[in-house]
Amino acid sequence: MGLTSSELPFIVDLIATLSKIVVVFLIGLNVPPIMLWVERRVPALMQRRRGPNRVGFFKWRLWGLFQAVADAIKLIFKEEAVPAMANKWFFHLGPVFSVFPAFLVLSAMPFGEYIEVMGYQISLVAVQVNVGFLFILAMAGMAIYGVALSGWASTSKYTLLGALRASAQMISYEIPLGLSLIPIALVYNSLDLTEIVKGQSHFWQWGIFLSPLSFIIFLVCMFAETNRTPFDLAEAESELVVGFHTEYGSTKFAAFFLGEYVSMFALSLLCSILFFGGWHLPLLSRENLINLTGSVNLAALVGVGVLFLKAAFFMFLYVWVRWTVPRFRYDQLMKLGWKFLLPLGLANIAVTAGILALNF
Amino acid sequence: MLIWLVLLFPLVGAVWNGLLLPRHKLLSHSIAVAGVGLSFLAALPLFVSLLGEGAAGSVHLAFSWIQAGDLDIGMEFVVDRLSGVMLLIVTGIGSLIHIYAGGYMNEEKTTARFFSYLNLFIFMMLLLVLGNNMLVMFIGWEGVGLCSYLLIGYWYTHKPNAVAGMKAFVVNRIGDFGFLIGIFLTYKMFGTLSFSQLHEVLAGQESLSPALTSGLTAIGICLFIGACGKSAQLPLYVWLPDAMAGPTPVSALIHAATMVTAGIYMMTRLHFIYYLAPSALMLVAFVGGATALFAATIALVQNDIKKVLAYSTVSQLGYMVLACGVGAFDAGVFHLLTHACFKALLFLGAGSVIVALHHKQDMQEMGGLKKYLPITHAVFLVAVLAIIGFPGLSGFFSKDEILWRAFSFPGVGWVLWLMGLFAAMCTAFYMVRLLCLTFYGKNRSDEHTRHHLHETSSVMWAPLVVLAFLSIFIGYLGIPPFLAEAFHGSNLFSPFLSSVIQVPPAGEVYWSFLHEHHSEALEWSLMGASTLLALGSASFAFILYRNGPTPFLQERKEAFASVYRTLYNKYWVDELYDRIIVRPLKEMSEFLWRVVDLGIINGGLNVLGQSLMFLSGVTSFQMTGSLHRYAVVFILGLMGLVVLVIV
Amino acid sequence: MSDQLVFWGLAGFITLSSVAVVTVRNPVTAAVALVINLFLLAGVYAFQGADFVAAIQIIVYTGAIVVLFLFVIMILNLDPEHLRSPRPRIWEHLVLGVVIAGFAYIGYRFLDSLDVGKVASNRLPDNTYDVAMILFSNYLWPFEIVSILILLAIVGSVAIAKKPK
Amino acid sequence: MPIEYYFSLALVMFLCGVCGVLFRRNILFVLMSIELMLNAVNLVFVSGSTFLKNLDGQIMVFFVITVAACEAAVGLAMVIALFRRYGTIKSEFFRILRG
Repeated sequence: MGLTSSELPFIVDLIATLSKIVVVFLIGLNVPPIMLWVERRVPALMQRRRGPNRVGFFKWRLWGLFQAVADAIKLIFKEEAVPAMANKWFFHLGPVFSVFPAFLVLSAMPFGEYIEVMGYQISLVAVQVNVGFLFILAMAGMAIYGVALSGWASTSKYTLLGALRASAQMISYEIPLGLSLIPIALVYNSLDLTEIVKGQSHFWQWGIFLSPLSFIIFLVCMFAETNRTPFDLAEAESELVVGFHTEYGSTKFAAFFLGEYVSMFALSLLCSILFFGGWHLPLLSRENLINLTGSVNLAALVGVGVLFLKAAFFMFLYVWVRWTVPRFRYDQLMKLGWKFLLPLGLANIAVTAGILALNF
Repeated sequence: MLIWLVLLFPLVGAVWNGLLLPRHKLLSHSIAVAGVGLSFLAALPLFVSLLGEGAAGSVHLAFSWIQAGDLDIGMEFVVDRLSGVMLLIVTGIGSLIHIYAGGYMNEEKTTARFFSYLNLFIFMMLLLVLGNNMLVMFIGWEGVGLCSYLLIGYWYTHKPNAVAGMKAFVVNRIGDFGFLIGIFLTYKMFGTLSFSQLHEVLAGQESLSPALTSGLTAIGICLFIGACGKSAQLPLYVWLPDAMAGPTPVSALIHAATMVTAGIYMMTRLHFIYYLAPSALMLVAFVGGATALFAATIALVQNDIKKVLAYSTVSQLGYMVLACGVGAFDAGVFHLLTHACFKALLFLGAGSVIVALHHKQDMQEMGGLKKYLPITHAVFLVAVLAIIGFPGLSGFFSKDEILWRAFSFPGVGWVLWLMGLFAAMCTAFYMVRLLCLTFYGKNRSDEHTRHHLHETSSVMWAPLVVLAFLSIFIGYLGIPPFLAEAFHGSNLFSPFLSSVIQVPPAGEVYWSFLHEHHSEALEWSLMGASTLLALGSASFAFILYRNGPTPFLQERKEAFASVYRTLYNKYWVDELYDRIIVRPLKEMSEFLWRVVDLGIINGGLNVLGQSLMFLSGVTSFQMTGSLHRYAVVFILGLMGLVVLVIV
Repeated sequence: MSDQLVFWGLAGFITLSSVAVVTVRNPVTAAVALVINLFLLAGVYAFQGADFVAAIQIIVYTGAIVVLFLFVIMILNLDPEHLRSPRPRIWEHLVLGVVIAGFAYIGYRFLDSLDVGKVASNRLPDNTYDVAMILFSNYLWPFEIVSILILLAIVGSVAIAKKPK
Repeated sequence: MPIEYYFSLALVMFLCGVCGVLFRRNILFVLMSIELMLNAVNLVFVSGSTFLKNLDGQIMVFFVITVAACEAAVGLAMVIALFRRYGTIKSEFFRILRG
């Protein structure tokens, strides 16, 4: 999509892009293990119990951090079972469809402005897209196919119902999600995520202050888009076993896991980027930071750290909410999406556009 | 700018009430009152701006409406002194009646439809009044006709009401036909329909060719036929008495104060045509005089309170038409103004009586209501005195001016004057009869009704009081000049309109008598004579009917049985029309329907259709109904066409 | 060189998936082929510099329309009997041949008649802003009318697909 | 890239769509083929727009996409209604056009 021809020499561009892709891929791959651990330790903390803390080398148990490794190993080496009635092609294709949009979303995320390597300015976004968050919306929409196909291909009532629920839910919440982003584009006058973050250099210019309603809508949609509690009807254990991926095990299950956590992470990143100033520190401007650290690269690194910290907070929020808020009923879910968030989003756009038009 | 607001408010009210149909009566009432009231408030500054010395009218173009060849008709509106006066009458009296109507219609379940019609009527009437060309006026003309139809038949579940509505519509259609012909003739002769352009053309003529005169006469007569329909003149007056089937505020607003004056307004607006067509105007004068007299005699014996007022309205409209006929357009408009006030008051007063008596309208069952309805009685008395021409009240001035102007018309003037005078005597008689039968004597209604008798709510009597004040004082705008001199005042009304109503140069010779001076003694004596005769006739009626229907009256009725029956049955005009027009038409239609339509046209079409069915049956074998077959044929055909084109 | 590579890659897969859409037996396969086709088409748009159209193409087509197809397919859950096509008849082969030949001929004549020559079409510069400007000025009325059309379609499809009482 | 390439690609897509409409018996396939044809047209629009440096073509694509969305929504609703009513969506079953 619209790869802007940078001024870099071809070979430098190629190397830079390839390495950025590898880095992004690695970051994505590392999210689920960490989250696995978090998903176990945090509820344990909340419920005042210990949680997994046995796995480790010798005496180093590191609060059960190795449990994640153990889980990963288990998932990978488990035996694979394909249901006899399943549609083989799509059964195998389903996990692919659910992983690949998540990584595509991640690939368009800017992690910082640029770093300087050997005199070349290399931007910290793997794929530079002009229409930044439209691309993200588009890719988020693609995620439906993973759910729908795998649910259908498993040829089971539970999976089919789960798939239908999940995809209906994702379609429904994609709309308010998109609507909540439009005021941001209006306010910062760009569709490019890097530009949007640049517009938030000052603390009071963060999206949360300029468009608080957008943030609320976005937050709700964030949970719904990733099928997380309180909107996890698609995998309601008590009703549908675990929904669309009931029949999956082993690596394919891991792939769904990966897809879910990567898209959670991507949305958390997006939320930090759009509403919380991205890589900007609250009261320290980028210029000051560069002066303070004395190097662009160091400042960028700090920025990436800040961004990850913010994203980490939202990841934590996911877990936090999961253990505090009960699940919605399906009709409540739809009502919330269509009858509340959608009009609210439209009103938000109208008000924002009106204020901007009045040159406020 | 204000003129758009004047037009906008009633339209908004009509649309609001008509489309959203608010359930709540108070809401729909408030919307309607606001619609016309705001319009009135917007009209006031418009009118004030016209008060200045020599203030000229202005024309406002909303948009170009019809453009075809040379024809260019704009949706344009004129604000001058004439339309300004009408504007105030329509919106002012309209507001009062709207307020009143809220009380009158209080027993209905919902009133949104009613008020929507009323507001629509106001809007249409404003179009009529403000239109600067015949076509815009015609929209308003037809629009008020439509609203009139809708409102007469407002209680359409009752069949006579629906029939009365249809009658009004159909009779008006005849008049409208004349109006349309007049419009066509005008366009044919002058190539324009705009009043201001017509005025320019005609005022620019030094003398008239015979062709132009005869053309103007034809136009004048055609337009007058239209006026006859709308303003209920002989022979098209028959719809107005029946129109009393509608709710009383409607009768007051549409069938007394505003719509029926459209004909007079139209003739006044086109005075420059009529001034140049004296023979047409002569016809107008005689029709007016005859109507005034004719309707007044019928009113003498009617028993339905609204019928009496209806015939009275026809008679008073006759006066106005008479005034127009003798070239006294300003007097006609002045009488229009005063009549609007006191006739609206009469109708609304009658409405209060009807409400108090639970929708009984027969005067034989009334009587003695003075005790129960003191306010209504007081204002009603004012209105009666005004209409019979009691010295000092508004009717006195306007009626006297018309009579005087009729008398001063050279030649046949005295005949017209006599007609008017006799009509005035009849008016005095029947109005006092009405007053006595309703308010004096003993109460003749049944026990149950009498028990519930009480004064109406303030929403109803407050507008009456305002109207009563107007009925008393509005006449002083047009004091006759000789009286004015005596009292050190001046006639305000005629000079005010004289900037609009002027005799075109080509007619100066014929109409020179308008500027003649007559001896004041003659004026004094004529005024005295007519006043004395009217008051005499009124006292006579008072003596006769003071105690309600007495045996003595019954004897007199039998003594003059043939006269009484003729008058009571309204000269059998309705029966006559039925015999010579309606029934032949019905039989003709029957023939057309059964023989021509069913037999010839339908039969022919059936034969045609059946033969087509047969033919298509022959050729439809390849229609398999398969979508794909069709698509294949379609694509192949398309490709064939494209190949044909590009090869 | 890289342009050629991208174009031929996209074009090849687009052609393949188009053929797949109309030839496969299973509607889900067809829908997935359609998704791939439309996705790649968006790639072609982006390749030509129409970024915004490309994004909209993915959001609307793959994100909504084809999902709708999938939904319907899943809801109907057609039995295999339904999916079997009857053996094509001779006239169908004939028509197919004629249609392909006709299209080839028309296409050839059309492309031949293009007098633009073999000018390389450049990629457009970033044009989202300009597209928006045109859309909301010159094409405002069509835009509004189309929005009403969409509203009607929503109401209509709900009314049609609703379970009869 | 020469514009002919794009047009040829569009032609191939359109041809596939036409064949789908003509020869598939399942209404769902017919609808998908129609989408294919519409997209072929879109491709022509976008290519022409790029080639002529005139953005009107892209605007037309918006409208085509919108109309396609409407068409798909109503068409699929009809498919559901037909299936519910007749238990089949084979197009040769429906011969009401025959009158």
